[in-house]
Amino acid sequence: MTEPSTALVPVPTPLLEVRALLMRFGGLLAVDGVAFDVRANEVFSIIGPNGAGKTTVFNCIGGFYKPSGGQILLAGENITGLPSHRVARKGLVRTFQGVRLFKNLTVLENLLVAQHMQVKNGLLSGLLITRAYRRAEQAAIEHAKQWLDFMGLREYANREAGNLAYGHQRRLEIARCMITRPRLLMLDEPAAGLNPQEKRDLALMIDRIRREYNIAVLLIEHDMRLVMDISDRILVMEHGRPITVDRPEAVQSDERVIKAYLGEE
Amino acid sequence: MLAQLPRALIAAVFAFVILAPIFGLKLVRQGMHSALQPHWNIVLWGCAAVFVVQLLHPWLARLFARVRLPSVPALDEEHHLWAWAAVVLLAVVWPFFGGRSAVDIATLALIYVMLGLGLNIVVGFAGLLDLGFVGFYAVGAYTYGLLYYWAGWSFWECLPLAGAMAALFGFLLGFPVLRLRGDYLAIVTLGFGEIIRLLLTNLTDWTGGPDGISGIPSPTLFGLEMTRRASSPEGQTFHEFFDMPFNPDHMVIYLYLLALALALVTLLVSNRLLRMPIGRAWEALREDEIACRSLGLNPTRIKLSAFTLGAMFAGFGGAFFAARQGLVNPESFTFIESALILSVVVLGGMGSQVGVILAAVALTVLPEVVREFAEYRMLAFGFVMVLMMVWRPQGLLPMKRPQVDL
Amino acid sequence: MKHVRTTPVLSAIALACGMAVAAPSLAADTIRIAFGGPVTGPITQYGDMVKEGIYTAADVYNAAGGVNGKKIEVVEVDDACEPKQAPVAANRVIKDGIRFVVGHTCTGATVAAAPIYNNEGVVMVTPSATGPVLTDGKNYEFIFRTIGRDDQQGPAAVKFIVEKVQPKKVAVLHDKQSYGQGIAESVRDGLKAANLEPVIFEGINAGESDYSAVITKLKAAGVDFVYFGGYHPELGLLLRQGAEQGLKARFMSDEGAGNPDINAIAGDAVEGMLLTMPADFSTKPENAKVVEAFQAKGRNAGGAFQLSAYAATMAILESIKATGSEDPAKVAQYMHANSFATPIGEISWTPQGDLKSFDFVVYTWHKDGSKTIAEK
Amino acid sequence: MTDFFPLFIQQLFNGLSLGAIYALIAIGYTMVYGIIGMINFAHGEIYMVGAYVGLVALTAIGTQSGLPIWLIIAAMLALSVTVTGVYGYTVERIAYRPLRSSPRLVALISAIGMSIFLQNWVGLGQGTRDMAVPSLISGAYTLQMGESFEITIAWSRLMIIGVVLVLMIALTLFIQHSRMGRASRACSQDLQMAELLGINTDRVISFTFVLGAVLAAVGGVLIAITVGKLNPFIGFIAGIKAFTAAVLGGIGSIPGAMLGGVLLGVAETLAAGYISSEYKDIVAFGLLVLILLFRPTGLLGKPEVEKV
Repeated sequence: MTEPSTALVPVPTPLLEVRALLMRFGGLLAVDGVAFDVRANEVFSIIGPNGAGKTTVFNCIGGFYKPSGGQILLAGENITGLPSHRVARKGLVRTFQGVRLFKNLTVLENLLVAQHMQVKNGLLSGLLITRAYRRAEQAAIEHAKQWLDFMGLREYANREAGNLAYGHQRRLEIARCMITRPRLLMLDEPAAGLNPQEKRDLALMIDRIRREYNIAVLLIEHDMRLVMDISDRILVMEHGRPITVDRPEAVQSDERVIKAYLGEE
Repeated sequence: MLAQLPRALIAAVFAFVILAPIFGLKLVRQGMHSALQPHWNIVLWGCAAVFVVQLLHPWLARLFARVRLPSVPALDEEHHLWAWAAVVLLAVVWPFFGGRSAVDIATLALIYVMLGLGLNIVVGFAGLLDLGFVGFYAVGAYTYGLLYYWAGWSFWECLPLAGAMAALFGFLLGFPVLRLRGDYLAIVTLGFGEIIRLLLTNLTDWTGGPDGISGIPSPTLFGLEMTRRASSPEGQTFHEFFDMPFNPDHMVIYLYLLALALALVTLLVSNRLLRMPIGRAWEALREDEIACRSLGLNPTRIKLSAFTLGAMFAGFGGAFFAARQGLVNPESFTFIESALILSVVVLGGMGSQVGVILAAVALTVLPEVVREFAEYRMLAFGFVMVLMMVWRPQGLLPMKRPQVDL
Repeated sequence: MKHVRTTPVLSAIALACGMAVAAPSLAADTIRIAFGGPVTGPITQYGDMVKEGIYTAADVYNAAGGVNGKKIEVVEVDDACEPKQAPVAANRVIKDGIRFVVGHTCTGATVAAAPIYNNEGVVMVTPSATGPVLTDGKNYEFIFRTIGRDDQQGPAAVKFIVEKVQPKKVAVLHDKQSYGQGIAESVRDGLKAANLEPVIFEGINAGESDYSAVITKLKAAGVDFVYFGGYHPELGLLLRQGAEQGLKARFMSDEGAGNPDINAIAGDAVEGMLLTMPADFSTKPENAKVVEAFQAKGRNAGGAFQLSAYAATMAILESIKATGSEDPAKVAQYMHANSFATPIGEISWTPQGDLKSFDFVVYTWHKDGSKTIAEK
Repeated sequence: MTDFFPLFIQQLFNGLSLGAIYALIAIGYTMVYGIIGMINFAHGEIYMVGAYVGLVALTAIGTQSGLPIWLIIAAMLALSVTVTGVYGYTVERIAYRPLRSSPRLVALISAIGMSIFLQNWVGLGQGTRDMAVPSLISGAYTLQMGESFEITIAWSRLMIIGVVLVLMIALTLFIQHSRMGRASRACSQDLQMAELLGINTDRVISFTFVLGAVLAAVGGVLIAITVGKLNPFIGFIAGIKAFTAAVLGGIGSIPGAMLGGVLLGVAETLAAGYISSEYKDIVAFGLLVLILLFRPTGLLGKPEVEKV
């Protein structure tokens, strides 16, 4: 296991800032006063027992829920309450707890749909199959091939996404996010349901993505080994409220975290 | 066998309760008062049939399960093109030999092919149930009618405009509506269809109200009118131009070929749409809207293109319908027309172009051929729609989706 | 390297359309007259009225040895009173080589079928379509009608209202359908000319069940006379709900409402209602023989369109007999040039095919279903 | 011209009696939608069947039979409720139960097919012409307000409002307190969960359809007696308007259906009274479109949060 680079990274302007996030469902206060930031090219994890509000924070950031209070800034730009497709276009994409692939489309087609914004989707050019249209289609397929090779899914390109092995489906979902050339990748429990070997590959893949495509990663994960292994910093949450934001080592030894969550390790 | 007996008995009683008041006791007018005319044989036959069917239910179910619908022969690429070429050639040559009224029925069938393919884009490709499709059909027809009535424009000048107006209506009506959930969307579009028809009826001084607009000229061939006498002194008729005796069949065949051309254009466009990025986006959206939104696709804008395209083809169909019939009035644009076009798409198989074409032809030609059963036509439509949804929701000829391969 | 793999199918657009419907054309030893109108659909009763007239005329002529030695044969062609089905029905008539049509029945379908017949040289005589839009500005040669036009029925009503009834406040309603609205508009214009401008002119939704709102509006306006253009179901409800709300106003309507069903719907409220109808020729002594022919087959001679359909068939057959040929052009020319003695009186046509004169008579309708010539 | 107030009262009363009928049918839509989230498009036709069976019963008894009026109406209601209840059960059993797990679109198309089928089924059996219903209750209670305008409250329309009020109260009590009422409320919260807890959901769903059909049948008989004209197509427009009422009140909530029905009846009648009856239907459809656009959950409906 290569030692993650822990050299002191100069404090760059934060890519994502979450200030006093509040989310209420009717009477239930799901998220209360969560605040943290994610710097460019950083791997930032959110951990906490079930029902701590982790996924709700994700959904607020991603624009699926309109937060009841607080602010979310992406590279300084306020994206609070922006609809999810506009947030995605600003380079902030996510995966889901249950893998949400287009099951009846082939693996290749899943990657083509993700490039809908880049491909020439004008009606006329498509109908007349202009040269520009063909070039854009071909470029999209080339780009997809790169990611299929990156994820080792090349041989399954023409197979329907629904028929892939679970591990491969996870990787396709991440590839589908990366193909949109994001700035921040949000992973919602990517390691769930993977065997130890697949978890190690996942850790390597996340690290490699971060370095080669210099994106930041925001992670929700229950697997402590993986979190401690690849995270630069960790936010711990309980009952919708933040307990601490710190480096993995500090979080492991923090009294409150142990009491609230880790219990006896 | 005996296990089924109680079930069969109950079913027979239910059948009696259902049949007796409606079929058993017929209300008839005798002078001032109405009386009941008993027709018990229908009721008894009905109950007996239900009893027998329920009794043999297990065998019938097994027998029925073994019925395999003839699967469609798969042809690869070149055969595919050859097949279409052969069909189109046949369709072009045929009217010169077919009887006049058969060609006329075929023209009506081709209108429904076009409308079916148009609605198929909305329902089949994008999964949006549009119950107000007849509203755009009416907009297309009235655009031609009104432009002729107020500005004297000919069919060829109005055709593109009819499509554009219908597409505009599709855009304006679609925009606020497309974020609604499936069944709400269906009911709102139904409301729009009815509102359009009611407005056409009430705005009498513009749209001619219930009389509508009549005397709409049929299309000309590069300015040559296909009528017995030219409508205006400087106009020229087709048969004078080619100095041959006036033969009314020319008009019928000309209309057929026009309808065929419009239907083919619709087919080619919708065929292309499936293979374009927009087609993939529709399919992805139908499968998982949330995943699409997380990848930056704007669902409303993507659905809107399907809605607007469908409306455009309805507009073209409407203009042609007005030209063929020479008359547009609100009577021909009721909800039942929407349900008819929907049953064409449903019967053929949502998303399957070939299925929709065959269903459109079947649903127009069959009632004409089997004239004596005309009164059972609508009853059969209703029954077929229920049967299809219960038995084969994917339709008679489900099309295998075109796949992009590496 | 992108090729698209689809599993197409050999579609059979042409084959399916190719199922040519080649009905055998009948031997030419009979004179065939087509009935165009609703055999199916929601308003078949109007189609039945026209058919009764045609079949009776055919029976009478066949009993007298047919015309020019040929028997008369009636062929029914269904259009379900839908404009969409009328062209298909018309083309079927032409394909079967039939050159004379009595029909079509509803205005919308008739307007859609007329140009096809005229273009094709088929004589069409409608006994029931009263919309002016059928013949205005069309200069057809082959299209006739043996019924008054909406704008002929309106003036008859106006004359009676202004001279005999002399109401203080009049309201004119219609059912927003081409027949009813046409007549209502001609009545409104007639009344306006006689400076008795209607206080209310409004359309109601046909097929609706609740008209209490418009009844209240009539009561509030203090209306004492209401003219309704449309068919009997709506008028029956207006009468019934009017009585229910104590609306003291006399009602008048067109012959479309002259249907015994109205008594069942409105009950006693129908007493004293006025109707403009073609003169009830069945009571005329010289029509006794014709009325017998109707009753022989259990048909009702006094209905709205029976006698006008009889007259239409008669005019065609008399013209064939007079010209000695079945050439539609000759027959049409003869019909334009002459007048015919028929059960609905002496009829002759204007160049565009409308009856030169068609007198409507005002009747009073009674709650026992009978009708008497109205005095006041 | 009469003064404004009595005219308004009369129009209000007209609207109330019309709205009461819409409410009766709307409850059928709301209950079915609440439990299986499906628009029972054929519900308007069930109402029409109820009206026809009522007329058949009335013709069988005959108006001159000397029986007291209320007994005749009771007999009509009894027969119509039974037959229409069977219709409701059978429609659900054939057209909807097999589609319970299929997409919403499929079930809706099946409902449209069933609606067209039922229209032509009755059309074939009883003919498509207008059938007249002799008026059983005549006479009205008159109230002199203002100098020339006399408000008339027809007994038949008063009967409608009375019967509908009684039914509404009975239904609300039934839903609150009976065992089946509790089961159907559980199902409308979460069908799967109810099944897990041992509720026979198929029986509850069938019961909901039958109850909806029964209420629609009462509406059908009442409209037949008051209005007096039937044809196989009256169900279509009445169905759409009742659905509008259900959505206006908040689909899924029974008090919502009652409120929505009355509001729609009054709105339509006032539009016809003060603008022109030509725009009566346009007001109804316009209202439907506006509600669905701006407040799909209706006045009393519970907002549906889309779970991601």
